[in-house]
Amino acid sequence: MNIGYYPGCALHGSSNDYEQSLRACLSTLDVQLDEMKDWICCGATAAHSLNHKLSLALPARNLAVAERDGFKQLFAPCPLCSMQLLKAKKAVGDERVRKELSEIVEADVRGESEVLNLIQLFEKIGVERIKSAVKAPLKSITAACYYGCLLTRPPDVVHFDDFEQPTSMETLVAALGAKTVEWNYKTECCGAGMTMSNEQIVLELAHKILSNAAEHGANCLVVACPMCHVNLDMKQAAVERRFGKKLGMVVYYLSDLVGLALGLSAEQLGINRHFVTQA
Amino acid sequence: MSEAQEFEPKIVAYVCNWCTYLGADLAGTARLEYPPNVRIIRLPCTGRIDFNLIIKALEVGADGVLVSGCHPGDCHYTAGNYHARRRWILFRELLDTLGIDLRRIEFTWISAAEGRKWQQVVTEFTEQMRKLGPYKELYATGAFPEVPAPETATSGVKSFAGESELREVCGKLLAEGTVKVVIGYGARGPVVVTRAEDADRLVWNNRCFSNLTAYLKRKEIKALGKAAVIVKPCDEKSLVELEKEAQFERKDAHVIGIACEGVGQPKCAHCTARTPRFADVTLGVAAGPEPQSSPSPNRFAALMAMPPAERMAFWTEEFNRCVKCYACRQVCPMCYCERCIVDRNRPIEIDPAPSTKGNFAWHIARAFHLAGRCVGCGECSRACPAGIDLALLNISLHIAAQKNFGYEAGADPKTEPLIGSYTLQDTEAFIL
Amino acid sequence: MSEIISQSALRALAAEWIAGGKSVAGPARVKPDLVLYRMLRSGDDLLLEGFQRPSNSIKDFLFPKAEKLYGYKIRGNSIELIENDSPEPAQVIIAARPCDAAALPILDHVFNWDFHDEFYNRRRAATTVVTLACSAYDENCFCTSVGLDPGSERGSDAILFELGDGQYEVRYVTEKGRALFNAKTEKSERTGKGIAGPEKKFDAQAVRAFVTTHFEDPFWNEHALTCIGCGTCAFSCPACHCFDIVDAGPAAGNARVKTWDSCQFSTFTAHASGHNPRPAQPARQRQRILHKFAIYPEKFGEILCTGCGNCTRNCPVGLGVLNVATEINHG
Amino acid sequence: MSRIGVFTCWCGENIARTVDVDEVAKRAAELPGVRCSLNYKYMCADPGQAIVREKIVSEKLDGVVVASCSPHMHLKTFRKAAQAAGLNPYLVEMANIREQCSWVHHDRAQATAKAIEIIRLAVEKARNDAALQPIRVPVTRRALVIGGGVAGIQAALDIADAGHEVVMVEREPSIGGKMAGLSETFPTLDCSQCILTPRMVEVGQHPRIKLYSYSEVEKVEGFVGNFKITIRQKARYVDISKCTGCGECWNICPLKRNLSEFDYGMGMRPAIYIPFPQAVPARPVIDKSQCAKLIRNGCGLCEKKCKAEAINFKDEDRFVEEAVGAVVVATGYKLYSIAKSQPKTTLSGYGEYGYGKYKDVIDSLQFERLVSASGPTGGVLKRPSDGAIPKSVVFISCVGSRDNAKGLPYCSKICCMYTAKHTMLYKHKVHDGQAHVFYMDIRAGGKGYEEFVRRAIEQDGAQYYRGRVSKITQEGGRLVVRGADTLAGMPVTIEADMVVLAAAMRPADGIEELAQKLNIGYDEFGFLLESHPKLRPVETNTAGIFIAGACHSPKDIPEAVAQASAAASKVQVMLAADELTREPEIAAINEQTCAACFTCVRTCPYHAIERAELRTPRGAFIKNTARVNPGLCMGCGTCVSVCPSKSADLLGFTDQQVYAEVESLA
Repeated sequence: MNIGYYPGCALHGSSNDYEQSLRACLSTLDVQLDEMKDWICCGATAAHSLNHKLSLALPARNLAVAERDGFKQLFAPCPLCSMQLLKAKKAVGDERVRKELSEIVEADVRGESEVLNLIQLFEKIGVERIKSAVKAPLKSITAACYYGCLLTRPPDVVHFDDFEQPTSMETLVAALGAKTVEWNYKTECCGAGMTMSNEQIVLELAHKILSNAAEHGANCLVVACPMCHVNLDMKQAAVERRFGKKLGMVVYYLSDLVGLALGLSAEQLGINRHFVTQA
Repeated sequence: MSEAQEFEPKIVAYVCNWCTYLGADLAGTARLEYPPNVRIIRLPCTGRIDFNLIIKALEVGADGVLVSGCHPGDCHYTAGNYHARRRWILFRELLDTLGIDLRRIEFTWISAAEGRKWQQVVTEFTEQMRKLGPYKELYATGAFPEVPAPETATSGVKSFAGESELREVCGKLLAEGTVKVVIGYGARGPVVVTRAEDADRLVWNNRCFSNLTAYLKRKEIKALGKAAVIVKPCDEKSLVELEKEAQFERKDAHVIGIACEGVGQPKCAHCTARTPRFADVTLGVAAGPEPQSSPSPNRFAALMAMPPAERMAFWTEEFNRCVKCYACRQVCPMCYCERCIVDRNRPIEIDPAPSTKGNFAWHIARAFHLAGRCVGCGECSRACPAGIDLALLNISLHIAAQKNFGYEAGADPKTEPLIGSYTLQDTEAFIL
Repeated sequence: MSEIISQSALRALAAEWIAGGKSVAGPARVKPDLVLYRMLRSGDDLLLEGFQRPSNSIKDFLFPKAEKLYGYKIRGNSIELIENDSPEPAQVIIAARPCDAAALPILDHVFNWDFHDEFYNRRRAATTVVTLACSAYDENCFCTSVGLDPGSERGSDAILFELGDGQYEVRYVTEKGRALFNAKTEKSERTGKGIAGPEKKFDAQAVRAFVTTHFEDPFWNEHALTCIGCGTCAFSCPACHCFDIVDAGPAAGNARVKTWDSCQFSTFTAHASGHNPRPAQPARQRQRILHKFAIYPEKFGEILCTGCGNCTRNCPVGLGVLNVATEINHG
Repeated sequence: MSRIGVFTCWCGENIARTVDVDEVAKRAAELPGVRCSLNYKYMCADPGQAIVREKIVSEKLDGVVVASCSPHMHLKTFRKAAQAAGLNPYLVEMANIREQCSWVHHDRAQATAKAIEIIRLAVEKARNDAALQPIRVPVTRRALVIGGGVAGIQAALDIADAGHEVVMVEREPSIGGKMAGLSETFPTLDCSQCILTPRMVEVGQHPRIKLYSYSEVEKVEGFVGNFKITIRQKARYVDISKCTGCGECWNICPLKRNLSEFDYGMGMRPAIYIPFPQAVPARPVIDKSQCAKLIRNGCGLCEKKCKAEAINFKDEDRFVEEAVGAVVVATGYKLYSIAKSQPKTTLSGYGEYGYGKYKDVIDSLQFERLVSASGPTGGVLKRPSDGAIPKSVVFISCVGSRDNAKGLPYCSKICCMYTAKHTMLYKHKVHDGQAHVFYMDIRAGGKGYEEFVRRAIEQDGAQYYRGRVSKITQEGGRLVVRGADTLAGMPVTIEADMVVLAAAMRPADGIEELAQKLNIGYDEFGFLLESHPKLRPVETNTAGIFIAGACHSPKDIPEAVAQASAAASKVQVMLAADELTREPEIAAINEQTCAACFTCVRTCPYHAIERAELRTPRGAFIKNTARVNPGLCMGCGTCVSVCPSKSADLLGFTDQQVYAEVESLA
């Protein structure tokens, strides 16, 4: 099956490893990503701190373009993008707002296409189908599934899993033959954009997340968000220097684990491009 | 003084004892003056306010009628006002169909704390009645507005498929003794067959008009033992409502449903049930596909397009022809009361004489008693020797039940009957 | 020599009567398939063409469905009676059917055999009946089975015979009839003649013999069970004359009103105790036939039925005298 | 009714100022049926009433109309006066010519004319009045108390002490309810079981209290004064008449590792057990889901050991019927569960606090057990995970209460008080321990309550933070509680050994089903509906059924006991006479003409009309009919207006009367 694909700024840029992993893993599940043409930035968390209407108009235009090009479903691998698209979709439910946004983006926005995050995409492919396609069960993996702050929030916009204690990633990872742990920081913030403006906060938050996972017996982390991957993988060395302790926690994308279980190699999935590649 | 100044409207107010009556008392203790035209009649609850009281008020010359009680949720008896509200919604639609001036009948919720609201409602209502003047249009005659008459497609006798099969089935039923009597159609009209060899008196053709379920209520027929009754798909719906009202139990009768090719009555033009759904035995072959929706006949639309005064003139003319032969009551399966409301004499709620008022009150009572119960078999209109278009009244309430409560008589055996139940969301746009 | 009148002249004459203050009643097409006798609004309102027997009878205008006997007012603890002595306007019934007119002598007998009903007599005196002989009949007509025919003059003051080309011969039966037309007719040689009428459907004497000897016969349960007990047959019958007296209550001006009653109603014979000598329809149907073909003839020497067929024509369930009587003969 | 007396009142000058009372009296005399008509300055005063009584006798009146104020004011007064003079009280009507005439119409002519018309209506109504006798309903002078908590106990004792038999039904093996599990109670800190157990014993030994423990109400039939209650005695597998409560069985029972419900899972109990030492009745129960004999026919040691041969493994649920005249519902409360899914509701638990995943995050009742002397830890506060003595405990208020997101917007009223108590108990047991409390507002409105909370803070050093807790996580074996201190304006993180959640109070499980059996109302949270919050707080809309304690709304022990005594006094009023008299203005159905369509049965808000059969004196069936139960009918009259055959009528407001009124306007 093929599915509309909204990469967002990260997937072509700093988190291209995530895109490589996605393309490799999904193609083995014969899912083709048709990238939207003429997509623009989704506004992420920065937009609504500047101007609320801007934070709606940007994703609204993406929705209008997707509708124009006939994309019934839009896969947005980055939770910031999927949240923004869902926020716009909800906003156009109010006729007055819909008219206003349509004028701004000079296109009729109806907000009918379905927006999917990575876990939802795997669920649409079918957890059972993936499970049966597993060639190399991940016996050595004991993963701490990390959702980050935006995959499940705000609950009345994203309507995905339980926003306090989500379990959908655990179900999928377990289906790959790996073990998962019960830990506390599944939905705590990793510092997101602060990685540029105030690195100290990111180091502190990342430290809490990584050590809590280790403390509960995990030997790696699984994420479904490019931003979290940056703060937990790229900054892990700085965290180790700052807090003077060895972590060596490999941070996989969820598509990495699925790919590995389907028999792909680390190189094909781009795992070798991560900063922390083994314990 | 011009005629309008001298005219002092007479207003009757039926109020509930626990809320609106106390609200009126409160207006008194607060010395809130209002015009003296209203005459208050105290009843324990709005649930007790019978629709015929509103008609009786108009009959005795009231120019305006006020009906008021506790807000939904406040009822001293928990649900009296909910029941009243549902009936007011339906009754108002019937009054509108009759051309009664709805501006002269006001429904309101006034609590024991709303003395000011009582003063305001009475003052404004009196003012409005003064502006409207005396209710001259009530039972006015002289104008003869036209409403297209119902068309019946009477043609020669044409037998339908399943006639011979019907005789065979009934003969066997009687011979085996599964049933003691078969209520069916004969050459000249309904027949009651008790012997197997008489089964060939039964016919099935385009003249089988009667709704035979009306015979199930008769003591002398019940006395004959278990009956088989032959029903057209439209008549069959009556059994659904009769079962809901504990008049008929499925096990007491053997229902023989026959697919119908139309008997030329006005209802057949927009028939929605060609094949029976609840029968024990189904015979015959329906002609043509089961039509989907049942568009209300254009003559109802024509009637409602007329201004109220003209509708009133039309109905006064129609009802003036009524001779109170009660054929409309006797053919109706839903009219099974041993003693009818018109036979009651302490009090005489409905004038028994076929006078204008007596006829109006009778037909309002008959139509409203069928709200949510009439399945539209059309027998009342056909049986009426004075040719009154009674079906129009039933159609009005049929549409009202559907529009307001999504209820269709005879459609679903499991749903609660329309009258006697209520929901908290019953719409009440017109209640102040 | 005979006297004839054209249809247009007849309508003009009716209009003249209406203008003259007389209340003129006649057959009118109320709805596409409904003809009733009613107070005519104009000459054109009068239906003359074709044959469709009105489903009511001219009894409406002599023995009305609701007649205020008197009113009363309550003064303190006493009651004041208000007589109903409003004068009866002169009344003309035009183009009545012979089977309607033939019933008037029956009503005359009933309302005058021991108690003289002054209301009825006043109205009867003020009424002139002009009958239109039938030029056709339908499957429910059976006047010939009760000793009448489409041209019968019985009970009418004048009778019109259709001559076919929109002309009618007028024959006067009483002086009142003659005075009514006061030379509005033309002399002519042409005379109309009533048609033969339907062949006899049943033998009235045999029916009388049956009902007087088969009181408990299962026939009644067999054939009259489907009667639904409404008043259509009695109220559309020109001869039926049973009535009830009811109080109409304050809303209708405290009037005591005489209204039609039907032997088919359960309230007709219901006793205060709750007992009802005729509890179900078979007994009531039997009573109707018995009264018409045995009891009334025994008392007044004539059958209480003029064969108009209205009872069968209007009966929602296909009973009525015609069907029951033929069933008795062939049963 | 042709001898009616019309008595027009001046009401000082409230009426006389705008209504010409002489003209009114004169015109009233001319009305049909009126025998005498006069006016007087103060009809409701004694002289006025004396005139009415005198006229009734002298004029042999058979109907009275008093034209004065609203019937809501003095109808009862004039009906009593008429009764004193030998006239049936229900032949008295009132014409409201004050509130609805003289006070609202100031034009003298108009007011006078209207007054006359109002009187005409009242006279028409009076002319058609019928003499009615109050309905006498026999009363079974016994009461049922559902629930054996402190409220049920108080109500039962009050009623029994008043001389009436009481049937008490308690769902658990022993009475005592939630209070039996508490340690000390605020604000006096007296030991809960010390003040409760004597009352429990009193119930156990009271000659007029029949206790059905480990039983539930299965079915409720009948009506006020004549309830028939079917009670399900759940299979106990122990014959309590033989058992002496010696304890041999529960000591010998090998299966000791079952979570004790009484201790809310904080302690263990054997398969055959009594919930707590002071249980009343002190008779054990076998839990059939845990007993080896009942599951796979093994063991059976208790049966061998029992000298009284009281063990009976073939025991089954038994049904018993009890006739009672009144019912007091005192089924108490349960705590809001912080687990992920709440039983049978849409409420969602607290994911932020781990959905009950962390062993040391417990609710307030579990804490009560841990600090209770008769508790599983003998009063020594040991935390559930490793039994260590917690040096730092965080108490979180309003868990579930006052929280729309969690579905319970109401305040549970007692948590602030018992949380303060908990900090005191903790201080007394762990002197070097530190209690932290997160609260939104402190609600301490009772007698001595505010002082109690001040003491907890000032003397026992409890650390109060005004703010909510956002998340609890487990890090390094300790619970990290992240909250806010809004007064200091900064976030607070506390590392605690144990967290106690003051969970919201909800009605006990199964309250909806019980309410439906009793045909009483309950609100969206399941709390039972009182008839009127201020005027009738312990009655329900169904005559003869009363409510007390937390099943009505969250409340503390003093209020529950007070409400229980109130309910008991209402019951005593009802049971004072062997007959209950009720207003006779109720519905009546003419069973000859009733068409048995039963629309009225569906319509009656009080289920007061039932399907019945009309039979001859010798019992032969005549016809079906609807029949009014005079005990239940409240006289709303809704059945009268839905009855197609006009067979239903409402005494006091019959069709005859109402139509006479409206027709008098003709």
